[in-house]
Amino acid sequence: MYEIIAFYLFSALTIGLFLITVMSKNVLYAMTSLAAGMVLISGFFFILGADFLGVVQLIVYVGAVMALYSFAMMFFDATRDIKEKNTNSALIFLLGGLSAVVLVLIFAAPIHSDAIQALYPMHEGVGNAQDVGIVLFTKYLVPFEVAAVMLLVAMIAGIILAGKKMDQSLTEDMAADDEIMTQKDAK
Amino acid sequence: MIGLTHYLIVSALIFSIGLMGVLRRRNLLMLFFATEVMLNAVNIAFAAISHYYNDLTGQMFAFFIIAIAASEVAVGLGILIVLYKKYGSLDLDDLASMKG
Amino acid sequence: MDNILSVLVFFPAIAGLLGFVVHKESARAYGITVAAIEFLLSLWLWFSFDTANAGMQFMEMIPLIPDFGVSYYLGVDGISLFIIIMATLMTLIGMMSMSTTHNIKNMIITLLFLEMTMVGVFVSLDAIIFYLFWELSLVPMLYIIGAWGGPLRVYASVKFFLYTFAGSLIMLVGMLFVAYVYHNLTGVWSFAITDWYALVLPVDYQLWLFAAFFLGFAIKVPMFPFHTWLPYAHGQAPTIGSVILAAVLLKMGTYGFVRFSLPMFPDASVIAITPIAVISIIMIIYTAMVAYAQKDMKQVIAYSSVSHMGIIMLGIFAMNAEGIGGSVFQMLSHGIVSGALFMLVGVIYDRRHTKMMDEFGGLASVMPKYAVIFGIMLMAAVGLPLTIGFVGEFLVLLGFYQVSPIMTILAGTSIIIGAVYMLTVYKKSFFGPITNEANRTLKDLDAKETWSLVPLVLIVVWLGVYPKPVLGPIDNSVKAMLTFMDEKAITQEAKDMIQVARSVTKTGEVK
Amino acid sequence: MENLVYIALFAPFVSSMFSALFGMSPRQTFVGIVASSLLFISFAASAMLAFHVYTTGTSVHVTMMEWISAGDLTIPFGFLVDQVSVTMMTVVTLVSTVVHIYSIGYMDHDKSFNRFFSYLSAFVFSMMILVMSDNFAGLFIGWEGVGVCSWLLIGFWYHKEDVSREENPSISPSWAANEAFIMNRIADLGMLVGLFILYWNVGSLQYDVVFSALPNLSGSILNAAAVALFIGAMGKSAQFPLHTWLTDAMEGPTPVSALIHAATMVTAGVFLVIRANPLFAMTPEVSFFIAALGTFVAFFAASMALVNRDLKRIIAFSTLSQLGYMFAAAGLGAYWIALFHLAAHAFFKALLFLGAGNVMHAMHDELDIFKMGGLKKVMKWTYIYMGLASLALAGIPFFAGFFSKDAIIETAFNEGTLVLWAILVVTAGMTAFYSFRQVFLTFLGDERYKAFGIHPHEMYKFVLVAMSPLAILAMVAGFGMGSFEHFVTKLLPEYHMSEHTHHIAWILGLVVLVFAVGGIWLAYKKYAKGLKRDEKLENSFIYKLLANQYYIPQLYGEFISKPYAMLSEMMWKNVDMKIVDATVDGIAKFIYKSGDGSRKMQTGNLSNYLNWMAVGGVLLLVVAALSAMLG
Amino acid sequence: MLQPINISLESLNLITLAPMLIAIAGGLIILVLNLINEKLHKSLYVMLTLLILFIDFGAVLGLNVNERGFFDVMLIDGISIISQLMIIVGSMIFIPLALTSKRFHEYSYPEFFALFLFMIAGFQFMAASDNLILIFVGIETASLALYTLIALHNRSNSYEAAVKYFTMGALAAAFYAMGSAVIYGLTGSVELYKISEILATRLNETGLMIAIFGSSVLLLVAFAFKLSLFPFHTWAPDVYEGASAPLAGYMSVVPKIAAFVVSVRIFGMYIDLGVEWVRIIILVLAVVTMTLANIMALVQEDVKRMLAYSSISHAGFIMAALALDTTEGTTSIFLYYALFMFTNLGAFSMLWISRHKNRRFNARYDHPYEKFAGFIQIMPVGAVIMGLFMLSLAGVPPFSIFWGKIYVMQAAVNSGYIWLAVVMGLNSAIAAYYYLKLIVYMFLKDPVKNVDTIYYNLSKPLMAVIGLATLATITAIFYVQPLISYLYYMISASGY
Repeated sequence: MYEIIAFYLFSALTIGLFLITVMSKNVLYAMTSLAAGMVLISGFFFILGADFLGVVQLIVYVGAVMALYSFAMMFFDATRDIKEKNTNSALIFLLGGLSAVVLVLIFAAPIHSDAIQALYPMHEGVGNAQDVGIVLFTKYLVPFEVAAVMLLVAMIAGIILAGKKMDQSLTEDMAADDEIMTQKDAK
Repeated sequence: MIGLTHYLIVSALIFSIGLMGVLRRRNLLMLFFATEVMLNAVNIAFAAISHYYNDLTGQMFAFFIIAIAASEVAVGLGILIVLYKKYGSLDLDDLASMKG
Repeated sequence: MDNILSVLVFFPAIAGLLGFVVHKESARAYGITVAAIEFLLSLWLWFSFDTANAGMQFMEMIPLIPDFGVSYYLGVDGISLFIIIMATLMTLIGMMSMSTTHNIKNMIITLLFLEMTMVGVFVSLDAIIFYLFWELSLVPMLYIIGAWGGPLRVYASVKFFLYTFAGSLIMLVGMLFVAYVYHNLTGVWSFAITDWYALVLPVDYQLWLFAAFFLGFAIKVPMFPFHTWLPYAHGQAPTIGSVILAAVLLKMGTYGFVRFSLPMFPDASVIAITPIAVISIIMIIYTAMVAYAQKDMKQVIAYSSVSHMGIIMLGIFAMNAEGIGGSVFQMLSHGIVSGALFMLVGVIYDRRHTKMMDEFGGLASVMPKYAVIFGIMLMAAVGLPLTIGFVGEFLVLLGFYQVSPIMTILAGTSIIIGAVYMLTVYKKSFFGPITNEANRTLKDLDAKETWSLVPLVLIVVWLGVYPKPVLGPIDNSVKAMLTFMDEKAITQEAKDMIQVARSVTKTGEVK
Repeated sequence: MENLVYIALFAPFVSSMFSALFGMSPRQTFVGIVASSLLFISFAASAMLAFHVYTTGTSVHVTMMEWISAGDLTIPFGFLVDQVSVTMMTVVTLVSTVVHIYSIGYMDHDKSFNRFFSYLSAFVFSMMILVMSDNFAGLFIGWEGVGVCSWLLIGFWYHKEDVSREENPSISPSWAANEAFIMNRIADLGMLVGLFILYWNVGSLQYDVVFSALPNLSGSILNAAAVALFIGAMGKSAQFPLHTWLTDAMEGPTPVSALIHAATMVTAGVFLVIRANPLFAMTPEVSFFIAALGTFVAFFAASMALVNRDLKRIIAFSTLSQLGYMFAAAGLGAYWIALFHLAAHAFFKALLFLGAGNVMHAMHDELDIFKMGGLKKVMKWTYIYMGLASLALAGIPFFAGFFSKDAIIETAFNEGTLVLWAILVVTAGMTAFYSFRQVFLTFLGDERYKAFGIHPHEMYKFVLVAMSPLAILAMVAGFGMGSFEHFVTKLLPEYHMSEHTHHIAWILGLVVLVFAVGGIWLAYKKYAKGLKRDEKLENSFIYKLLANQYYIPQLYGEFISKPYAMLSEMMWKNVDMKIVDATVDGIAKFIYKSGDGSRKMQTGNLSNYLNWMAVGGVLLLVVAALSAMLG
Repeated sequence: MLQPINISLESLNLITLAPMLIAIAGGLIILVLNLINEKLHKSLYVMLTLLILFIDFGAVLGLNVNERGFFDVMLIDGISIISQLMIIVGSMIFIPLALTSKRFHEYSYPEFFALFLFMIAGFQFMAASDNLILIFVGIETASLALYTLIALHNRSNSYEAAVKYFTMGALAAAFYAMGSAVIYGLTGSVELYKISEILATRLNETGLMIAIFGSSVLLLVAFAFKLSLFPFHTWAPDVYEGASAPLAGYMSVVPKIAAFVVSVRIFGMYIDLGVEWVRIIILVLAVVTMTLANIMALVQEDVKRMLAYSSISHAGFIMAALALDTTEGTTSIFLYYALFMFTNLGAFSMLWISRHKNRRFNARYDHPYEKFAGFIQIMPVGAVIMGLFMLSLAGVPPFSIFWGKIYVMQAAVNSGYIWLAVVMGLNSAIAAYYYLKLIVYMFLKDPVKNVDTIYYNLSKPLMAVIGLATLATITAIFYVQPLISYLYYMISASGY
């Protein structure tokens, strides 16, 4: 019973909050509602017994990602209302609506089958974190490590893109060329 | 009793909301928000399916999606920063020097 | 020398590569020497050719992509032998007569590469290698037209390239399908034409494939209504380009029909007789009329080429040795005659920098030698007996008469309307008083021009009087092909047609 | 004998080549002399062959080499000297020799003297091939060869300008040359078709094979072949409706007119009918048509000659008319009579033309007989020659024309075709009238030329001497009729008048004679005393109709040449450029334009791109859903 | 309680990971080197990268066919080996292009090379797995690195390009995730071999088709984006234009190879299962893509942009081969890319050597056609080589791409799709126009201005690369046979 209430509550709230995220003209509202929505999504995860996922969701999304966005927002000075000219909102709503309808139709299909055996079943009496840990560090160790590389890539990318060295572009700098040319001539 | 379908439908709706946001947004930062919404929608679906199959793979997927979303934010914001330094704006409509 | 064909194909190409080193002052002499050697090689091919053997000779086969059935497979028979010789001859003569001075080295190198592709097309017995040379021949031609042509040269060259290219791609699909069918039947991939000949295809397959090959060849020929690239190409091309284009490149299309369409799709070919004959007749009459309306001397000859190619097409689909043999002979004849005519137009263009007939008049008075040679070529073009032009045209019409008398009569109007436009050109340019003062001081043919044109005149007369050395091998190979087609045809109609077309009712003997 | 055949055939060729060597150099008299001698050698060889054939009664058949051989077709260069061809050979070489010699004088002042001989000899060579060939293809070589030579010779003075038809009915030599060539080509197509029919039904083009196979062929094939071959003959012999070129061909130098357009080439059509007599004998309907057409042309051409003022054109019309006679004879089955008339006509017509040439030479190329008159004083010999020839032409007894023409008219009576007979008789009268109208206007009466400041003079002596053989033959050839009949009927079918005709032959002859003499008398009355122009007559419709050749050239111009030119122009500018080419370019443009159109989707705006992506994705999803739900 | 897990090291088959590990290690080495000494010249990094790629190449060559490793996450089958080899070869051609005679911004970062190697590792993971999770992570690793590499060119166009690519990539990632979710819902698995087994049993369940179609469409959107199929191609021209020329050439080949491998695995699975619908949709997309990109390429004023559209068109061409789902079809994909790689990279390199820092000919474009007017007079050899590349791209025999083209067309014919072969033929004909346009400019027109600076950027390494590409383009006829037999063997061995 509590699951039903929680589900509907969370559903309504997330949908509402994400709608705000998408429709609001104010970046701050949008971001706040996004953060709130993500918190509520972690609620879904808890309902579904994916405790570890819920925690990760909270830490990564609500913590790290939101913090990043906040810094970015400050950098971009985006606290004022954003002016967006939407030329054809009819198309957008039509597309959104159609995609919703079709996706709902897809998911309304009898996707679930009892015949399917879980490959990596959850174990009774074992905590979710423990279960996840075992699968993550056996079966999914490689993706996990690749994800590490991916994060490294993201880090390097973030650092060099935001770095000072990007301010002066060699690509467009004719002087840099002249310099090299003179060096060559000197030789 | 809440069935799998319910979760999936919620996921579908949120996904569509995200899609609408992607289509609607002209501010790149806000546009990124919308992509986050879409990925979160997928996460709900994975967690739900995982739950109903009693299988951990879905949670793994969701876990990696979170990681990917985070890295995307990092790179995306990095690009936005250089872009903002150059253009002084995050409006997509200012960003059409290449076309045709 | 068993690999003489390879030598023939690659000698000009290698010479072309080495030509980059030759100083530009000497490029012309280099080109002529190479072309002369190539021509002698082709003559050697003729002398070592066994005229009694109707099949393929000097065959060479090196598997290139065995998994895909592509091999370097060359051979020559009576049908291709003389076209090769003509190609080398016209390249030589064209180079000799060439008056281009701008960027001469590039021109020579381009011509040598072009020569490789031309010879390659006619000696290939592998469809892919054939296609390779076929497409490759477009590139040097594109450059020749585009770099040395008239004001619309870029348009003309691109049109030429794209049009032909588009058609041949459809043909390529056809080839791939034949290979597929061959693979299905034998389990082996092969693009060798000789292998393909053995394929007996159902009639509907034949029809579709015939259509695919038709597109490729018809655009090249060029058949109505695919001919409009030709006047532009000729109109804009430099003299040498027109000469080679008319003499050799157009022959690739008709040669393709003889080499591919007829023996591979005998039933479809028989079904196609009427439509193709109708198109050919339209080509003959319609383009002759268009030629008559032209103001530009070169355009007249360009359109007349189309008209003559109509005769050749008609002969190919006569389905008898007279018609096909005549057609092949007419290819040679048209090659030499139209090549010479283009050279002649080039001569006057070099002097006056115009090709418009209004500008001329009375040239016969100031340039008698030129007028004589032009006259001889003109008479050959209109098919005067004892010139090369008559033999082919006569045999074609004779051959096709057995297929359809009415259509032959319609096609035969070519001898009338051909004379109409040709004589009109001659009258407008050569006869009458000298109306334009600029023409009064024109020089007659110089030594270079004379030496390049006189051999052609001699050939025109020689093969008109005594075509046997050429016609004999052609006839042999064509007869062999017809016998083969007859055996291969699956529908009774086709068999009957091939039989009927060949049979002379010897009423004199038995009845 | 073989050597004689080759000498007869190739002497003119050698002559042509020899002259061609000097073709571009200035006038060299020796070129003319060498050419004439070679022609004479050819004549001598022909005469010896004729003697041989006459004495032995056998024909000489040589095969030089194979020409075309493809499929089942084999065409050799074979030459056959039999009674018919040897007659032609002799006539041709004889007239040619005379004309060659004549030309040395006539072309005296022409800068293209050498070239002229080259062409002329080449013509003789072609003509020899035509008559000597032993197969239809060889005949066709000569057939086309004479066509080309005729083209070259008509257009010999190519440098003349085109003028309006009112000023000169032939427009210009080059125009006339082209007209001749093209008209002949039209007929040649017919001839080719004839060859094709014979080949595909017989398997050979050799005369002997073809003729021996004819009885096995069906009537329709025979008719078709006969019609097709006759179409060929119509072109070369300028029969209606392909006749206009002949009068225009008078633009050529006069020796050419004499040789080609009177004596030899134009009779090739008659020769063909005679040569192919087994075929025509088996197709009576076609033969009758030939006879009827011949009769019609005889009358038709004579009618135009009545009013013409141009010296050469009058003779040309008379040639047309006489060709009509020949066809009438051949069509009625009297092949040997046709051949005889052909030979006789060759002599007197050549003479007539050469005489006309003398006049032209004297009159500085003036051709209008209204501007002449009284030339008898200065040009006695020419007057005599032309008078003789005209008498022969008019069929005055004991001249050559009398025998041959009378025989033809008799034949028409004998065959019971009285209408033809009547027309031919009337035509004979007209012939006499116009011939003498011309002679009288030229040589008698007041000296109108003086008004134009012309000082005529007689032709060179050697020329006049050279013409004498023709004059003699024009007078006496008729007496050889009996032996000629005997000679050629070894090959050609004999033709005998019926008893009845034979019986009243003298009456028939008298009727013709009355008409002929009547014609001459009328001409004398009207013109011998000088020119009295009759304005009323000249303005009458009939006169104008005749003077304008029934408006047929104009008709051809308006209804064939002009529409063809217009249609060609339209085909080029409207069909080829605006439809065919425009379609191709249109496709290219369409593709290019659609590229321009579709590049608009590439707005550069990320939002649009995302829209495209979403549209694509959602559309695919919808399609997926629909196709899954619908089946 | 959970049991402790015992896993033998042998069963992990760690060797399957070796190639990627080499690339990643290489990236790390470069980062460390940079830490130790900041002033190292880029040539060092270029050569180091090249060496690492060599080792990587050797490691891939040493793999056995049809092995799985690391809990079946890694899949080393024929196509994974050949695609990895091609990815590495493509990268090896690309990396010396950094050694231009002029300095460009991205190469001043040692991180550029590290990111490059990480990206290659990402591609290799994509190619060497049939686990949707690993594929996803691989895609993202590679993509994120690629976005950065584009942006590092450091001018406004490259930022714009990066943003466009990134944003659309994020959307595509969402679609991919959603598609995977649906598949996971259908089968309870994210491993393709498992998915295929379970789907086969569920195909006939009522009402399920919509989900199967839906999953395929969602995944298709993601890969259509990667492969730049209509209407998901819109990023490609802009990104190619914004990126530096070598990177654009690289992007038109290597990431697509990786994406094709995954597509072959995923969509091949659908088609093998008998879901004809997927085949039809792919064919339609492929045909529309090649046609539309072709006609848009016709009207371009810039050579680079033209080449971008042409690359899209070529991708459409290959996508059609994918839809055939025959061994020949799959072979033709790799054959085509193997041949296309050299020619296309060669063509982009030719643009690279003529790249000016400022736009001398046109305010908007770096490489407008006018720039190449009269190229033959300025740089004859260069013009001839560029001409060869264009002819090859147009499919003129005997140059390399012709063999790819006929193989693709033959595959289409063999599967009974003759209409497809005809469409391909017609498209090649249309395409010839814009390639010819460049040839026309180079050979048939006179130079516009400033002739001396056209090969501004040329250096020996670039010459070597171009020479190699030229050689590969011309001599294709001789190596096509071994290539085909190798590819065919590998592909049929892995069951595609």
